[in-house]
Amino acid sequence: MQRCDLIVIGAGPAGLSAAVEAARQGMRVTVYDENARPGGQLFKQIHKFFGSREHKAKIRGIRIGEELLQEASAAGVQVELDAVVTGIFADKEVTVRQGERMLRRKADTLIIATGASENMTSFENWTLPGVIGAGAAQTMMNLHGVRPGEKILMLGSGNVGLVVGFQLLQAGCQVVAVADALPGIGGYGVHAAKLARCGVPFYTAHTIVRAEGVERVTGAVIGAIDQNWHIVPDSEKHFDVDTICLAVGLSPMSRLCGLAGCVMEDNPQKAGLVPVVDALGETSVPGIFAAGDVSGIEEASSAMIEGRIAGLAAAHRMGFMASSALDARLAELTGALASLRAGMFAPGSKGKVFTHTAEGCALSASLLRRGFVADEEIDRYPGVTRARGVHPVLECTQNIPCNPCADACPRQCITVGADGGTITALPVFDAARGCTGCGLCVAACSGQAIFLVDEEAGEITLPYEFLPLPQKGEQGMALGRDGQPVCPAEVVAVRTSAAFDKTNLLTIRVPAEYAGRARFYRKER
Amino acid sequence: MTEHNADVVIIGGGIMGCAAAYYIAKRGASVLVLEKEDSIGSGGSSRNGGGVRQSGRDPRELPIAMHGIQHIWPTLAAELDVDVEYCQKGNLRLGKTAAQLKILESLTQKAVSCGLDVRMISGDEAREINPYLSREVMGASWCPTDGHANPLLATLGFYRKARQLGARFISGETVTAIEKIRGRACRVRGAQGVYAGGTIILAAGLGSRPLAWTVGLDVPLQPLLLETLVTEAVDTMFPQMLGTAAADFYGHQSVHHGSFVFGVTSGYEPYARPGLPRSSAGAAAAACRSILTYFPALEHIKIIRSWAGWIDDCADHVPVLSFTDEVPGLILACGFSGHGFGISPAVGRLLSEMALDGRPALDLSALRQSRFAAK
Amino acid sequence: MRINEHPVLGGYPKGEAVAFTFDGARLSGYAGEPVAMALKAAGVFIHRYTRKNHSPRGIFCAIGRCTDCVMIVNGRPNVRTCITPLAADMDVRTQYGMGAKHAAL
Amino acid sequence: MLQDRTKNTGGFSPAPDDGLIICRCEEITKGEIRRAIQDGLLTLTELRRFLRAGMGLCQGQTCGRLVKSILARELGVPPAALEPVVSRAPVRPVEMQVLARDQEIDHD
Repeated sequence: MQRCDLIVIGAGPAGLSAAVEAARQGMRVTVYDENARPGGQLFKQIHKFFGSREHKAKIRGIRIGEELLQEASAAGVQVELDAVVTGIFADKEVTVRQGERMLRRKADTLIIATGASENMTSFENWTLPGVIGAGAAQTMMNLHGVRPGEKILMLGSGNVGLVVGFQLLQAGCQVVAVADALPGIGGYGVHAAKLARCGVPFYTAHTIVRAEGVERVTGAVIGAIDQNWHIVPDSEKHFDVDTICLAVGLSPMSRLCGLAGCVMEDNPQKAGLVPVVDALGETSVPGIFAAGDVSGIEEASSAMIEGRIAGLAAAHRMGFMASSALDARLAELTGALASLRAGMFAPGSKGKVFTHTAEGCALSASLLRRGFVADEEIDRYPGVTRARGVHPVLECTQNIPCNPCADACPRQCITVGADGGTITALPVFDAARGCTGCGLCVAACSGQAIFLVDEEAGEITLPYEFLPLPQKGEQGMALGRDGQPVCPAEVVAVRTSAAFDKTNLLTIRVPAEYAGRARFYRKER
Repeated sequence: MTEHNADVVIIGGGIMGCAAAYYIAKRGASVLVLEKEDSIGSGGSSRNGGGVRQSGRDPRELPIAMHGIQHIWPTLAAELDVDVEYCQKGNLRLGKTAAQLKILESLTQKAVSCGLDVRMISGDEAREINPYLSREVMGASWCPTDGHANPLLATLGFYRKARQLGARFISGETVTAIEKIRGRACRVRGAQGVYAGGTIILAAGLGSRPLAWTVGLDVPLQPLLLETLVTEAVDTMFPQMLGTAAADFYGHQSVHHGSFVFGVTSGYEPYARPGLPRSSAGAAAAACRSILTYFPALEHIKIIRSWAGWIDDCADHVPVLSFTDEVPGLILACGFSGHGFGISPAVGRLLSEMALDGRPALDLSALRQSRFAAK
Repeated sequence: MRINEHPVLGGYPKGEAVAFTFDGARLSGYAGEPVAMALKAAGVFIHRYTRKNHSPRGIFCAIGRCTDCVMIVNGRPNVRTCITPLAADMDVRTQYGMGAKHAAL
Repeated sequence: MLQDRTKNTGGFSPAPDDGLIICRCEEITKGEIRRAIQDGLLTLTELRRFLRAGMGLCQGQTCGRLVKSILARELGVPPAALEPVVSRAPVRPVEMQVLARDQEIDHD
């Protein structure tokens, strides 16, 4: 039987990262993935990543996927696609269905990196065609170029719901609302704000009552819920939609770990049934590791680091790497992982209720409930300042691990966590260093939360990732953070650049008194 | 430790224990069932091919099988108020070589002498009964009164009905010893409690052997791995129970649901690694290769699940259903050797008679524990 | 339903345009894309009717996990169309219960 | 975990959403699941075996979590406290003819 040093199951961010590290240490590595394309969810993630430079921040998921594939190929990793691992048996034997045959393969070490699967929620008529998972929507529009629907209700305001909601807008769909049963929006505020300023309403503490339709979805009804999760009488609200998108969380896809005989635990902190692993990702079965979402749901950035750690650990276990070399790499990687696992959205913060940022700013109640920071709240955040001439307004209001803005500014005008502080700190602008209005920070901000503002001139430069791209000289409407019309606006500049990576910078001119409120642009009046 | 009392304490919440509990409770006696696992029916009861056969059985247990098929199975679903998916459309035991046909003939002769309606048929006759059979099949034994049922539903059906009738079930309780008081087995010690009963029934599958040791008895059981495959549901193809002279697979298509269940043989069953039973990588493939030689039309049907379990294989491959002289008060019900499901309702009834009347309605003398004397 | 130009992705790599049949009707799609995508782009949303309740089902997970989108493809039932690549002249049919229409009725 | 199954969990009382499909593959409703629990089927494994919920083509990948939350609610325990079901191969459906084609012969 064919046997290699390491078999990795899953060619997503964790699996590919693991394979690259192990192969660089000299292991013969084969990666099996059930999909026709490698990269896992990376190729559906067309948004820019959070984190810092070491986490590939401000790079879009698709590009990170391409880079990982190149690294894998350079390292000599064999990636087998359309290769479904159907079981793990004794002696680290895996069965792989590839095309019309079954392969049986063994390895001295296994890394299980099968990722996550979507949770679903049941409601009246949820089996109708037109009710789909958010992942399905992503697959359709980002991989296959097919719109999942025309008018869509998004259920769930975690990062998946928010990110996919925005992608639906980019694909030309209309998102009629985002509803969430929880009283507050679950995902990053900046993701919600992107949707809100496009006019998408949020309904928190609302759940879906039913899908309407006979042969397919023709409508959706949501209703407010009380503390006992009962629908509040007369609170029902109807939407004409053809699609209802479910983004109600992810679960580790850990069945192969169970088959491999790993000790499992049902851990709500990790969002479900996961193998018990040590700091290196090794399960209870010696030589079998788990990395990425399969061992606990987190962002792809964390999955990549977990993958690297597991790959190195496998290499060390089989004598491809000295302990001292492993320790050196681990110090660097665990530090990188720790910086991602900080802030208000960290796995360890699950269930905690925050009222203030680490800096002591009160969190925006409006952002949590309606998806946008109210005009009267925005000035309390350190990144939101007034200055003479053009300068960035950093509408970053929550502690999330992210600092590309600081990294992007050629004049170091922007600081995130100065003096050894963490990357979850809110960004601060130093006017003394002299902003040139280059816009690199605007394009670099993964949350699209930075605007260049010149209060006196009434000019706002905002990130714009939609088609068609407005033309210079065009007249339209400036929209507020809530997506409502603020005042007429004229497009005075449209900048695109390779450095902006598909984030176009749109500069609009509005009457000066609206410069603090206008945050988006729409052509129609 | 709290002490719990019942007229009958049953060790083992598999189909034998559940069926016995049902028949005991039905007669108004109090009964307590102790199950080691979290779920009822976690051993062979949920890991078998669902055969309800008389043909192919050892003459010593054949009367039990015939009794069950004549008197219990036809009305079991109504009695338990659960569709146990019983289907009495015959059993085909297939042969592809002259040598295999010889094996079938000898089995058939033995069964006929016990009064069973079973006969040898030609390959073409077999294909008339089941048109999906390949040309490779040269002949078969045919028992029209055999059939199959769903062991998961039957086990839980007995459990559910017994519980409704007042039988008490405790799961997650590992029995560590059977204890004698004044010469009679009437107490069971568990990890978390002590349970006293007028009669103790030991129906714990492979676990029966070490428990029998605690009262100085031995039953020669050894673990034998059983692997099984389940397919997706498809439209109804054929209703017969299937077996082969080569013993390379057995199985059936479940009625109403449409999935196939196949028992699998790899040839290395006695050498399976100890511990939790695990499916092997190769057995399912080998089974599919075999099955497709008999039924090529199944080639596109998908396997969706497999499982493995331990058979409590008895030294002479028939069960022990027995009082013992040495340990009054104890009834042994183990060693069903991989073909207990079909006889389980009848065994349950016989156990209730042994416990409550002191003797079963059928002669079980051939299944006594004392038969294991050195030759 | 097709996205011609995407603000981030630009265009989409596509296979050759091919014809296939859906319940006997001639439709077109791109070779290699999932059958379910070609159907979606053509406005087909019901893939099957269930066995017990005869209720319609379509795409749900789109990654081969939920098995809701199964249809009869080239005569074989229970084929997950969301992960089955489209090929020229494929015969795709609505599934009723576990098979073709007559079986369920 | 020790469980005395004699304890009455209250008996089945109908609820307005009993008609909801929970297992999409086998079309098992919430009411059927709740009734089975009141009938004494107290583990995820027993519910699978008794109702075939989660035993269809997708093998419980969609409804597993939903069934779990229903059982947890009926028993009044947190979902994570329930014993998970055992994983079974193959984790994706495989045609018999494909499975049959696995010959792996070493020439060493």
